[in-house]
Amino acid sequence: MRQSLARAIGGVAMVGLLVGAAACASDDEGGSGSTDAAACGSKIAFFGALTGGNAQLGINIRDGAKLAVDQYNKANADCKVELVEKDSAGDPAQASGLATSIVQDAKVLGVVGPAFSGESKVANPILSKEGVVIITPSATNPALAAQGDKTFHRALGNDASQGPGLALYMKDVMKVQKAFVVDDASEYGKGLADQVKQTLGSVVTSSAVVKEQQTDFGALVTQINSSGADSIFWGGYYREAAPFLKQYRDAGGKAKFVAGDGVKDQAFVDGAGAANAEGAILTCPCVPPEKAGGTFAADYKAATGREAGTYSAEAFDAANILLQGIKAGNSTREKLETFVDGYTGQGVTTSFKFQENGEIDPSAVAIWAYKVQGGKIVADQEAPKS
Amino acid sequence: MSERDNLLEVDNVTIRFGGVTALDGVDFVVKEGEILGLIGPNGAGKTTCFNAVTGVVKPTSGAIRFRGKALVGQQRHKITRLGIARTFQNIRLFPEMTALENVQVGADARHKTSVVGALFRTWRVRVKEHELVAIDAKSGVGRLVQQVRRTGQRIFGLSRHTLEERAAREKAVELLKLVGIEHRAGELARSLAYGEQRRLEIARALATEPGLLCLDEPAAGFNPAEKESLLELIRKIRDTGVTVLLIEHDMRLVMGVTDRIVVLEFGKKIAEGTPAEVRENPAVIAAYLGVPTDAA
Amino acid sequence: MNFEFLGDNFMSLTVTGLTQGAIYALVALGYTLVYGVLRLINFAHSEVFMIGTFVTTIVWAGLGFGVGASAPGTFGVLGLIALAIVAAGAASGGTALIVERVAYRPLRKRNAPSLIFLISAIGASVALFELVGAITDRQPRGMPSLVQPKVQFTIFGADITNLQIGIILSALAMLAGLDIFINRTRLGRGVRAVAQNPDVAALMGVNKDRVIMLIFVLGGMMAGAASVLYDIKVGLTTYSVGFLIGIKAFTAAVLGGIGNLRGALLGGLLLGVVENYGAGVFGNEWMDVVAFVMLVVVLLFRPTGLLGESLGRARA
Amino acid sequence: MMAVIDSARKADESRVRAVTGLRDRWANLPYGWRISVLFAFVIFLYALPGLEIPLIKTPDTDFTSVLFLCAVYVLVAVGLNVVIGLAGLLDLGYIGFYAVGAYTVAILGSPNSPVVIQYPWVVCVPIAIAVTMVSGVILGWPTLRLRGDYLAIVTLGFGEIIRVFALNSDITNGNRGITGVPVPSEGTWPEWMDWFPGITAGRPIFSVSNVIGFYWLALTLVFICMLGVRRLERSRVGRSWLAIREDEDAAEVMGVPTFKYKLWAFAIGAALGGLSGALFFSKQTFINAQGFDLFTSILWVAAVVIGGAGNQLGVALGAILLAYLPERFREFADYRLLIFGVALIVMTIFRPQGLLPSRRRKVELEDRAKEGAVGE
Amino acid sequence: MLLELDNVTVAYGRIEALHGISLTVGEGEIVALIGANGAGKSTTMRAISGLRPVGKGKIRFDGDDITKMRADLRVVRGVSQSPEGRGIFPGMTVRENLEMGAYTRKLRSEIDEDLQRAFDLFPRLKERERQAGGTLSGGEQQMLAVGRALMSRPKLLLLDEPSMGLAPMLIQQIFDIIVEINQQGTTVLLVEQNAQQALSRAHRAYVLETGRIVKEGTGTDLLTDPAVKDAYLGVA
Repeated sequence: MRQSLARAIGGVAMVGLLVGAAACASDDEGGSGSTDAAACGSKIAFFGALTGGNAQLGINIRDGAKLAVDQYNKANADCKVELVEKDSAGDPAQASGLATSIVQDAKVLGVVGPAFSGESKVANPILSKEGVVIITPSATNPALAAQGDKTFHRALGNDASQGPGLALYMKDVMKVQKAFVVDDASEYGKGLADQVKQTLGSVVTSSAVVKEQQTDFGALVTQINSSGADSIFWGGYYREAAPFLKQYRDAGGKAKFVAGDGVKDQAFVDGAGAANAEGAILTCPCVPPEKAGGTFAADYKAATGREAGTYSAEAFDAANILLQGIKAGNSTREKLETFVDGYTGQGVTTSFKFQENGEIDPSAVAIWAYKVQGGKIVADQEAPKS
Repeated sequence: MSERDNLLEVDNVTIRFGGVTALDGVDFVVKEGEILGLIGPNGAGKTTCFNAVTGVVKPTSGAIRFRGKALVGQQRHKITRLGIARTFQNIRLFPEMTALENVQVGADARHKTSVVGALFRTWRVRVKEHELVAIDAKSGVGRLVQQVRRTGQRIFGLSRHTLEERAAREKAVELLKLVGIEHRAGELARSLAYGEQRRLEIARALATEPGLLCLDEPAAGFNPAEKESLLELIRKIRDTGVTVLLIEHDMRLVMGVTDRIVVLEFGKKIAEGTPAEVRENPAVIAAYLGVPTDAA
Repeated sequence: MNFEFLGDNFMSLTVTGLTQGAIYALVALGYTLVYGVLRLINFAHSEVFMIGTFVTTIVWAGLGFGVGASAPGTFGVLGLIALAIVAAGAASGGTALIVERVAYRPLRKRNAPSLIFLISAIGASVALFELVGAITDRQPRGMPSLVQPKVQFTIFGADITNLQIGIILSALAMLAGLDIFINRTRLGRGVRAVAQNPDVAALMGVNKDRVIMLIFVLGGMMAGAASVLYDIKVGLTTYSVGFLIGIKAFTAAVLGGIGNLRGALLGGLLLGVVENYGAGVFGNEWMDVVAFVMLVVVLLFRPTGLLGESLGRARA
Repeated sequence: MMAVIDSARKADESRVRAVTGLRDRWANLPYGWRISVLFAFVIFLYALPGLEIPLIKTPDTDFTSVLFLCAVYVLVAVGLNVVIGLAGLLDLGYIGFYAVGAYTVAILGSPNSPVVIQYPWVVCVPIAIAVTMVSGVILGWPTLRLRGDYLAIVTLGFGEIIRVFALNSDITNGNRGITGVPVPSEGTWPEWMDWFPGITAGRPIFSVSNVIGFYWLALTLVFICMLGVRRLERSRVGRSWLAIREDEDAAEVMGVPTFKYKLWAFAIGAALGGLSGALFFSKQTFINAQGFDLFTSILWVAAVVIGGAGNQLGVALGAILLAYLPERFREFADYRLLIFGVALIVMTIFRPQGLLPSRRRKVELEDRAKEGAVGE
Repeated sequence: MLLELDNVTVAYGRIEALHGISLTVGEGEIVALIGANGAGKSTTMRAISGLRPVGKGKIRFDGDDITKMRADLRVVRGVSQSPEGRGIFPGMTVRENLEMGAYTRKLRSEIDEDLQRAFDLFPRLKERERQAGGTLSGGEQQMLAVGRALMSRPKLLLLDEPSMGLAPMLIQQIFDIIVEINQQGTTVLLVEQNAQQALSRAHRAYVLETGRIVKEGTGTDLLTDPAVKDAYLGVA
């Protein structure tokens, strides 16, 4: 033991060197939190993945929120609000520590996020217990509203509303007779698939589950082909959907392909091949950026140099609601919470009004159907509401 | 000598590897309390014979009995517990353990404490004053800690683990003394000198309290003086009541120490008898010493 | 459980399984070659494969066949595929060689124990896929549909497409080529000699370092070829694509008897097929479970895999 | 390149010598002194959340949460060290045990699990440990007869099977997971603890928003487990493990029931893995299959070896670095793992024995290095 | 001198097995190295062929320092060894094993010639040409090992216990072949525990004891030296 301990000192010396060197680089960043004036220096936080495999969605959201904050700060140069970025990499294990650090900074009044449902389940109770206002622009799992987190709000429809809308689109617009439902066992995918199954009822003839990162769909393709389905609903993400659709079409499958917002990405079309993806229907509870109100689409492009992505507009709206609350002088978490609970107003995506459980008012939920046409995803129409 | 009991019986044992027949119908017995030499040219099958006895290889056919118990098919560690220990021709110590620990592993073969016992140190027994922890710290916290432990042990007794641990250590130290390397007890086995490693292997084997000790070329690489002291050691071991089965090339050593000798060639036994008999056996001279050419 | 489905679609499941298994087998070769000679699990081999999948897309895109491009004529397609196999083979082989030089050779010179090699390999694997992840922004990359599948013939109710035939045949051809190389040529004999007894091989004048480089390059090239077939079949690749394929291929190699070329082939095909049956019977999500359970069962009865271990003993 | 490596290695060696001098001085300190210093160090570890030490604070994440994660990873490493460092068995699917432990507590303790039992935490955890031990035995029984490398792939498969099961089974709620994993106790901080920074009397001890309680619990468990493993290490059991690692055949010939002890190593390693899983997800309060990917499992193995397999303080350091560095250096964000990968290669080349090697390991590697091949 | 060892030490880990060996082998000689098991005979051979790194000292072959040369390059220079325990590649056929011996050579016609020579020397190998090396009997493996070592057309042939595991008749035969090979122009360094045979055939011999050379002389001198007889022939 004694020898080991002395060795420990040696190891620590080496580590210390490393830490020391790197710490110098990060010092100035650490100190910036407390420089702002006390009265106006409120903060809102972004919470979501900026690194890792799901970073793109997180970056879309961060940029939307950032745009809102920047616009606000330009208009209120004397009383700025700071946007704190918490990168969770979409990992629930990292989420709790980040959430705890948010609640410990009393200046942080609200959060735009958490971006994903998994991390929300961990972070929301922590945030909510300390009264931090949560407005998620993207986590669509219905269970989040039922967790009893009183400060939770959702700036868009959940899977329970996307699912039925989507299913109605399949039933009424596409006139589907026999559907095959696939999910990827993820929070999101399974939730959506369950909703679709429920709404479509007997139209769904069979179903299957795929694995995350699966690329080989031999058995599934055989299964769908022998089921005689005329359409496939895919509850999952594009990473699996693209190779599936390619292999399905390669094996001569003709059924129509329908999926939710997890597949709505150009990479899906590229991966499956434009010819294979042609005609696929992708829905999203998100409004097409070009249809978003005001000058949002143009502003976003000007600020980031990119087209607004999925959930950017929702994030912009969520941040704006928080900012309006702060502007109205709600300088504590409790006051801001009361403000958001009672908020009504028009954002770029839709009009906002939150229900008791934090869900957006059903009348404001818009489910949009998109279609793959000529290798591009284009807005098709709003899905029927009932 | 014939009235002694048979300790080990090797009965018509044959072993084949691929196309090579390593042992071919070998039988011999080792009697209680003797030193039996197993000799033969390199590649004659002596080590294979050892491997069969200690369960490292399974005979293709034939039987091996130790104190009347069949060994073929027994698990190796059980064979050790029955009372057969061995050393290896190319030393196989646990190189990253100290000399003392190496011997302790051998001694552990006779102990019972397992995970639960070691973890919770249950099974306490009353002990005598001298078995309690000694107080050697001079002052302060250290002395206090030791006193607390001592009092605890006086009240609650000692666990089987502690007792066995002490027994193992004492036995190990004793055996290291016997083979003459107690001054290297704390060194890792891999940093011991060659001769010390050979001796350590013997000590480790002895720690399992064997009835039969199998030594595979213990004198390989020794100079005459070392061989002489090894000879002494083997005699000493025999005098403690351990039967010895010895593979050795050095004729002087074999002739000097063994009671009887078995000679193997090409996996077959070609002779058996006292050293004097074997030395005179023409088949042995031919096989082991090579066919004298006309020139010689 | 759905055994009826398995019965009804047996042939179809077999063929799709074989197609996937052929890719496993090609990747498994890399594990088996390295293990046969060095007794070491080359954990970074999965990333060697991954590099190949990207190089394929880069080559095609560079020739104007990016995402969405329409395929040229038959000969054009064959030419593109051949070119991709050469390029991906070179890139993967090169990557494997770099991994050998950077992560393994310094350790070999110090005669390090195998656990240390494993850690170095893990490091190389992580570094490679994170590097590619950073370069590609962790976005998947698509590729053109070069081969339009056409049903060539039908056996027992299963449609066999040109794509499936192509993948299985090219994998078999490459395996046969490698088998001949190892068993019939002087260099191949050197590889087997080092695998069976490195010391004696040195006494015969075999340069061990060169043999090791050779097996890394060969394994890498096979993985490169596999990556092209994979790209054609799947149509999408990401930086993290290697991990799962790597584990599967490694499983295949162990299944057949690691260190044994024909074992890799057998293991790969068997794994692909059984996995596919398993997916059919128990559902897609249990596919990996079926694969691993089969591995455990096989190892229980044949502790060194179906065909045994040694690279040298492949023919004995 | 070899020359660069050699010179860097030399520098490292001279540093090690300097430390060795320190080590000797430490060894020569009186017993009482050493006990006191150790005691002070332990106190320091407990006090860490309350000390505002500027350089070591983590920028984005709550520092105490990071400390807690470190403690959990140390626990993982201590268990993995039994399997890899002591018994020499390569287990790449260790995370499977972590998952089994965590899920057992979640399923038995949560009000939201499919099994409506809702045992309190103190009941769940012993059950979880027992269940993981049994799962270790179930995995080990057929596979421990296999040779080293085969064991690696089989354990890898086991880890994956557990994950797939967690993802697709009803009892785990699939990927929706289980919320409301029980916390160790519903108690609140007493008045007399109020002085400690960050603790407010009357607030729950085990709260998601202030994890000091969790950290102290984890730290205590770490110490208990380390002491327990140390007891095993210095007993017949530990000697048997080492002997098996060194030379399995020779060990068996010396009377070591190798299979039994390998199985024990597996079971104990599993139990510790299960305990750490149970602990971590009690703080997390939510569990789903997302946290159990094989990659993490492989990283753990790397951390244990890099820290110094066989030496408890070494593996602890490895685990702490694995948990702490990514949080401390968040500014490298996307390049953290890349740097980690490169660091692994560099480490194996320069310090294959690990940061804090066991004495045994170090000598072995030095000797092996001398045995290298002839020629350049 | 074809081969010259100058004060060579070799260590296994921390244990020194050779404490400074100096010996020479002249062109055209048969030199024997005898000694008890563990005396360091095989270690000396491995040091010469490059399988073990040398600690101190120099090895010169054909005038060049080869102390640090890789083993495979030494084969190219003309050192060939039939290793202890024969070292047959078990998964290769007899013919493949022989061809491995000619690995460093390119000229097919010469190789075929040498194959023929090996089969002439050992007709048994011809009979077993297509059989896997692992299935041969001990004696056949020994023949194969010697035949294979010759396939590289070495200047110096190192034989490590060529008589091990052979029946007396075969031992005679193999030593006859060694002499024949030597007469055809190959220098031979021989390690043997069958001292009688080795000494009677060798031109010169060295006696090794615990890693040191304790005696040297002509074969016949040593054969009649009573001390050698006593210690290494085992006949008191």
